Amino acid sequence: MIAIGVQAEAFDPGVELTRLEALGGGGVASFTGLVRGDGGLVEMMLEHHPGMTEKAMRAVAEEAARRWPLLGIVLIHRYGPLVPGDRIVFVGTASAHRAAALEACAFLIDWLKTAAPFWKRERFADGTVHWVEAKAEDDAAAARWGG
Amino acid sequence: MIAIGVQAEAFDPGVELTRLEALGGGGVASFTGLVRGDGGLVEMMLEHHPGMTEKAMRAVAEEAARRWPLLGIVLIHRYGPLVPGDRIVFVGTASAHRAAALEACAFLIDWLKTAAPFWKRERFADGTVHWVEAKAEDDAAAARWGG
Amino acid sequence: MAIEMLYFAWVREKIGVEGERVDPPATVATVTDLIDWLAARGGGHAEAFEDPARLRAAVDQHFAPLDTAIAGAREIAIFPPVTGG
Amino acid sequence: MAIEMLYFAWVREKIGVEGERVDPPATVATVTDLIDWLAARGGGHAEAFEDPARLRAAVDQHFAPLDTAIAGAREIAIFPPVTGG
Repeated sequence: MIAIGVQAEAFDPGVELTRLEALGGGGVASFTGLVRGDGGLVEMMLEHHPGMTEKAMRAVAEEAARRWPLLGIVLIHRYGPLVPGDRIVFVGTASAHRAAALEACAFLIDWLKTAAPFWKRERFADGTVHWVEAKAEDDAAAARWGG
Repeated sequence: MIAIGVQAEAFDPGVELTRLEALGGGGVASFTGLVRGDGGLVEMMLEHHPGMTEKAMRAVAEEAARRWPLLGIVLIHRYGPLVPGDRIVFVGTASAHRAAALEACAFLIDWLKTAAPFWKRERFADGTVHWVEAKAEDDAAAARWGG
Repeated sequence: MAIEMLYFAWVREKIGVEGERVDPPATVATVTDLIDWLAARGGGHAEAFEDPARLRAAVDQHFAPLDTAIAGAREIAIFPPVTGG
Repeated sequence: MAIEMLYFAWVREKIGVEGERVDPPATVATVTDLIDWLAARGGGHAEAFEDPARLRAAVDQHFAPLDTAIAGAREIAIFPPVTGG
């Protein structure tokens, strides 16, 4: 099972975990990324390439399914205006092997950061607005998985 | 925040994730282990050492907190009679760093398997009953994290 | 050969449009050529495309290095390095 | 020196009790000595402690190798390797 969500709407990690648990693998891992309020951030606007995003996310999921024995993958990424505390991204995996579930989860979030066409614009309490710069460490994190 | 649960009662991963998300770190990872129905398993009985279990789990959590920059750790382990599909164990971590959250989560589940005093007795549809044997691969998984 | 251009993030903001249809001459062979050709228009295009090292591209909805040939491409997106997740 | 013994999993099942109070002689210095001394009782103890390689111990609620000295211990648990998680 591969489920991809690219959506403005909020999502519920508990509901997604329950879907993955129902696959019977015995091991479910997840990562949830949320907006932090650091430095007086008041809004994070997520922009994406609508024609491409879901395909890019599916390709990342399919790569994970080739590398690990997974029963299920859920990838959800929101776009639009978000505020501190809002969930941005969810990665969930189900497997009969706990290491496979956890490693695939780490792989998926690392790859999503470099292989899915999203951009973040931050707005702060003092009126400053800027686009988040890509981090070399994100490229390095994705590169450690090879291929 | 370190929260340890040793309990007969069921737990809700969604609720635990929400507690971890509220810590403001921006990254929350989890692993949930469930009873599999392989081979006609009808019941898994979890026995533990009541005087020791919570202390052992807390020691594992404190070790993770020393190794990674974590804002929160939730460890829950059930005991008593469980059936296929029941959740056995939950590990959740919150951090400002996704790699820290995910690595600590992997460390915690690997260490729980070898450092928490639980034993599993399986009962199958054909009437067979046996105690689950410890796996050398679980010792190896814990050992890869070093002393 | 008409190409549908798409712009995202600060590239979009500097150019001032989300996209446009362009029809470059045959001498424009790669994404880099296309960027240079568009920058020559001046204004927002010149500003957005000032430093190609800060730009990335997708050709027909697949990430592609800037030296990718554009022959046959129908849609080309230009944007900063992605920052999702 | 009275010690509170606790047994878990198939060790408990073979011995037939969850725990017992024992008072070994001074010659019983380590957990291994204690296991041998209890096994000498025969019956369930002999059966449970037949193969010490399959046994693990906790002394006063901390895992301890079988060669750990038991002087001063108040509670010693004997059990198979743990299988939680």
